[in-house]
Amino acid sequence: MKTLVLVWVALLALLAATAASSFVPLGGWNSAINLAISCAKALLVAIFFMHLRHAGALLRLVAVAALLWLGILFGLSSADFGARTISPAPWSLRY
Amino acid sequence: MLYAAAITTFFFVGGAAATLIRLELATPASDLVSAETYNKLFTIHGVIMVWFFLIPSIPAVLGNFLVPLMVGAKDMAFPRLNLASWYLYVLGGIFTVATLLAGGVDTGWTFYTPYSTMFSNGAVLLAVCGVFVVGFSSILTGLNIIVTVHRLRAPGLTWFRLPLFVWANYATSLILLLATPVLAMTLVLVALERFFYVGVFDPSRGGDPLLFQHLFWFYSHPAVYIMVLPAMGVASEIIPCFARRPVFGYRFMAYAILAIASIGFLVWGHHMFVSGQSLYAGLVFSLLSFLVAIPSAIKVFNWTATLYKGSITFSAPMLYALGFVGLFTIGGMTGLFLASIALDVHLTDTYFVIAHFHYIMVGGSVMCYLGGIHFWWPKISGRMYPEGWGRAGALLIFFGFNLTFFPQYLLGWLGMPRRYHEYPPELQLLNVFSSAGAVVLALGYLLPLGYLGWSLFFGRKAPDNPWGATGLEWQTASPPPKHNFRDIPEVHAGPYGYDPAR
Amino acid sequence: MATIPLASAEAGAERARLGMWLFLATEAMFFGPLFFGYVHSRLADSAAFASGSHHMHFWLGTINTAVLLTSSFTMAISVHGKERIRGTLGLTFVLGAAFLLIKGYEYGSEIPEVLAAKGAEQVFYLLYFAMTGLHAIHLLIGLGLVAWLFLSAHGRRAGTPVEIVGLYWHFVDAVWLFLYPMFYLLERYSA
Amino acid sequence: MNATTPLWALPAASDTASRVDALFLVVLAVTGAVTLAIFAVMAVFAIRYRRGSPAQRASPPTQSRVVELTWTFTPLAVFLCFFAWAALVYGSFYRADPAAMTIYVVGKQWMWKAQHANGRREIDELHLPAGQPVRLVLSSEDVIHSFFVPAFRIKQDAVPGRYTAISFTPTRPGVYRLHCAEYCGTDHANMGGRVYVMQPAAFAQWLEQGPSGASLAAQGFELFRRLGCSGCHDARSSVHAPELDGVYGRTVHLADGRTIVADEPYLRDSILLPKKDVVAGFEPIMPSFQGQVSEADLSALISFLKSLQPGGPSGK
Repeated sequence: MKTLVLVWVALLALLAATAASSFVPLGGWNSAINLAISCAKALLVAIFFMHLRHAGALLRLVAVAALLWLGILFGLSSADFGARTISPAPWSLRY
Repeated sequence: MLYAAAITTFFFVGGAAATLIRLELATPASDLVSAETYNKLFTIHGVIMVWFFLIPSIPAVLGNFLVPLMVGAKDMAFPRLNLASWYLYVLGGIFTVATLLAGGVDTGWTFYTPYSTMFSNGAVLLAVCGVFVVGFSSILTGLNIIVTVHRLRAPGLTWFRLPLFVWANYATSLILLLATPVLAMTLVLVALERFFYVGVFDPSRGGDPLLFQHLFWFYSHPAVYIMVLPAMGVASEIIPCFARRPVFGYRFMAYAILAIASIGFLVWGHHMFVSGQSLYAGLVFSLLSFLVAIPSAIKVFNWTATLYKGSITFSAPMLYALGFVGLFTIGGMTGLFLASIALDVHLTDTYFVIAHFHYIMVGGSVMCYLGGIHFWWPKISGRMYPEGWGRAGALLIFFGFNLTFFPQYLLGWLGMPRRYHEYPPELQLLNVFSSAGAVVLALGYLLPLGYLGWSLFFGRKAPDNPWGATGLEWQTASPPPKHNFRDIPEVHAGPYGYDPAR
Repeated sequence: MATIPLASAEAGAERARLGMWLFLATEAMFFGPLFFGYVHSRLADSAAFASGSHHMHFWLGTINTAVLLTSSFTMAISVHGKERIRGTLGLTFVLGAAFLLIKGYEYGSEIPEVLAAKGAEQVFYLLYFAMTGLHAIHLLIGLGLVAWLFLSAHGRRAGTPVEIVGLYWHFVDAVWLFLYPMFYLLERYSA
Repeated sequence: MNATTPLWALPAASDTASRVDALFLVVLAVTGAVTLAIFAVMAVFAIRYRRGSPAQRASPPTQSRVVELTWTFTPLAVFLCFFAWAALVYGSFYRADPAAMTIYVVGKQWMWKAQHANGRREIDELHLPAGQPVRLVLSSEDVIHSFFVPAFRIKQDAVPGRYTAISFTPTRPGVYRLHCAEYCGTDHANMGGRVYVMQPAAFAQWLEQGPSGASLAAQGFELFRRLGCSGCHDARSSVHAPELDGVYGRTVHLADGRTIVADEPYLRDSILLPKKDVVAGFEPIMPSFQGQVSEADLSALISFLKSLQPGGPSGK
């Protein structure tokens, strides 16, 4: 019970952190911080609220597998988008 | 049983569309049907055969029945979920029939954007709804099978004592679970784009039509393994039984199944070698595609080795299974041509690809579905099918299949593109062979429908274990009682305890 | 056939737990393409996304996140508690409903802006509606489940059904934790 | 020279074709041999170990680590060779010769439109000189199409909104089939034509015939004058019409109070449906050009308008 309260307080603190940090101009780092804080919050929820801390290996495996497969989807697709070269358009070659 | 009836119906609807396609292609000109009708025919053929037949066939019909029997359980882990999954299948089917009534859809089963989102006039939304709903039916089936295998195994039945059919269905279910949701959401995006113009696939708003292809093939390539892995499982049950000896390299076979299921997720980009995907992504996907061929090769070698020193009877199920190994070998070998990225540039979107995937899906999945139906028919129905008719049917289908699809390899290499209702006149001879084969094949498929239906009422009563097989499913009555077993069996040894010397 | 009631109840709970986690894995994959589409479209025109984000109600979004986190907290207490969990279940329901009401108010005030938007900014809005809308549908299902727990006998005593619904509730909450910065917090400093 | 080379002969008419064919034959030989070997072994086992045959069956092997590892790693080695070779050939499709001749090809339901560097256009036909490296730059006006010439063994999708490219050198004069290989709608099967590979001298002669223009934008400028647009939209004109310098991308205030960004769809609408979005402060006097300008003219006009950026070179 005490753990749950602590986790709840931590979650609200992280929320405040992510909201506040978005007012500081950091360029690309804003998104990185937001993403990292979201991951931290989701982890707190999964580990404590969803009892992954006490769950067996199988349930942990399921949770990790879903993330891993999402990673495959994002990773290999991004490999294409990241490595594309686009031929110049004819009208970009000025006459 | 409910599944079997519904799926058979869709198989024959899809088959009728295929027959019409082949009849149209008997001549180079467009004469039997118009271009638009032709496009709708191959779309409905693809949609029905992929989502309403091939994907649910073995897992839903045989898997739901056999997996609990084979693990020694009273039922699936969630019986009510199983029924829900059947209702979803029927609901998806209703959408698909509604699509037909609304005039059909002409996007191809791949629903490529921007054609499907902005240009097609067909009932895209209805078709997409059908596939979306049936997708959830597969997800629930997969979930049920996984929980059953994990939680309901009989005492003593360790992982490496499971029959390969269970392994195959387990791996298939993993793919169903991890891939199908991606398809579902991708189709939602297509529908949203079509009606609200979201713009995720629209280049003028920062989207990309190729994004759709990535998302689509992330599901649809693993879907090929959804279709063929259960077929491999069926073959791995039938061959040891009729060769009267244990399967060769059981552990390797199980590992190969898991390897195919997981590497299969990493190769989807090989459908996109000429799509404008980046060169480097193409090369990565080509390499990974070769890797997934290796476990498949291992399985073919091991099935062949299982015949060595056996005592082989050529009953109908065995004929189907051996036919499967042969056709799968040809289909797999031609897959290497397509994985070879430079060859794929010439061969992709031609009849070579059509022939390749029909060798895998029809030569693989359908042969094994029929083989499995014959093998477990006594258990399912409590009746024996007529053996002579069974063998004749298997041979006829094998012959008709090769006549239909082998010429298509040649057509593809010569450069006949797919989804053409008209083609250069010099290619007519090969097309005539193919169309003639399709007629034979259609007759071949009607044959089992006839005699299996007959045997349901007039067939000889089946004993509990007509093949002298060793699986747990043969240790209970035919058909099994309400809770499968009177007493939950205990397992003390691995599967396939056959002895060829006896 | 001898049955041991306690053991079989525990076996049923194990089955349900595994089933729910597998289902949540499919849910994660289900949301996947939307997230990827968002990333792709945002990289194509991040300025339009930032300007779209400036039209979001920052305070309502932030308060809503806090509301949802608190509902997860009360849900976790319900799962954890042994008896008399009806209070926390009810609180969870009220917080979930509050979230949806606030969200509904936001939707109402944003529709004119969507109609006026053009190009990539409109993509931002439509993705916002698609993703938060899908989330809201999930939450609505969650509310239904919580209401069912509250009204049925399960509300009296913590058990497997409460735990399973809890898993679902927390998952829906976790999805929102990502949606919130993606739509509300883009380049807030320049707003 | 006018008869199309029949497909059953599958001519090899480019450098890429001979490279692909060599790879194909080797892969065919290896996979064919292995397939036949598997079938032969299966047949021998099936006959020898049929039920009731006198063959010796004692202690059939159930596993052998050595055998299984052998038939895991041998295919792996062979596959890696296939992969490397195929990757090398594939790379050559996308490595353009610096001296390559660039041709722009646009797919459209259901035709192929090509434009040569000197402005010569052709539809459903493509003339190429033998021995000259060629680079095709492809795009699409509507859905995804795929440019497929079996005799060259090349295929490349044309994707709307972006450009893709493929390079090759035609080697053998003749007439070859051109197809669309990516399903694109009702008349997909009829979207195709002929590729004429000509002797360089004959090609040079062909290229000089017919209309030519410096570029799409310059052609747009021609159209702009010919259709009479400049009569009203010129700064010196007495007619009260909007000035078009830098119009592209500008935020336009409309007569009904809306504002709109002058993007391509807006410019297109302004030419075809001028009454739809009238700019504030102007009378709706512009005539519609619906039916007078083709898609190609439209894209030329729009690219001319896009070139009228402040500071940028203009067509005037």
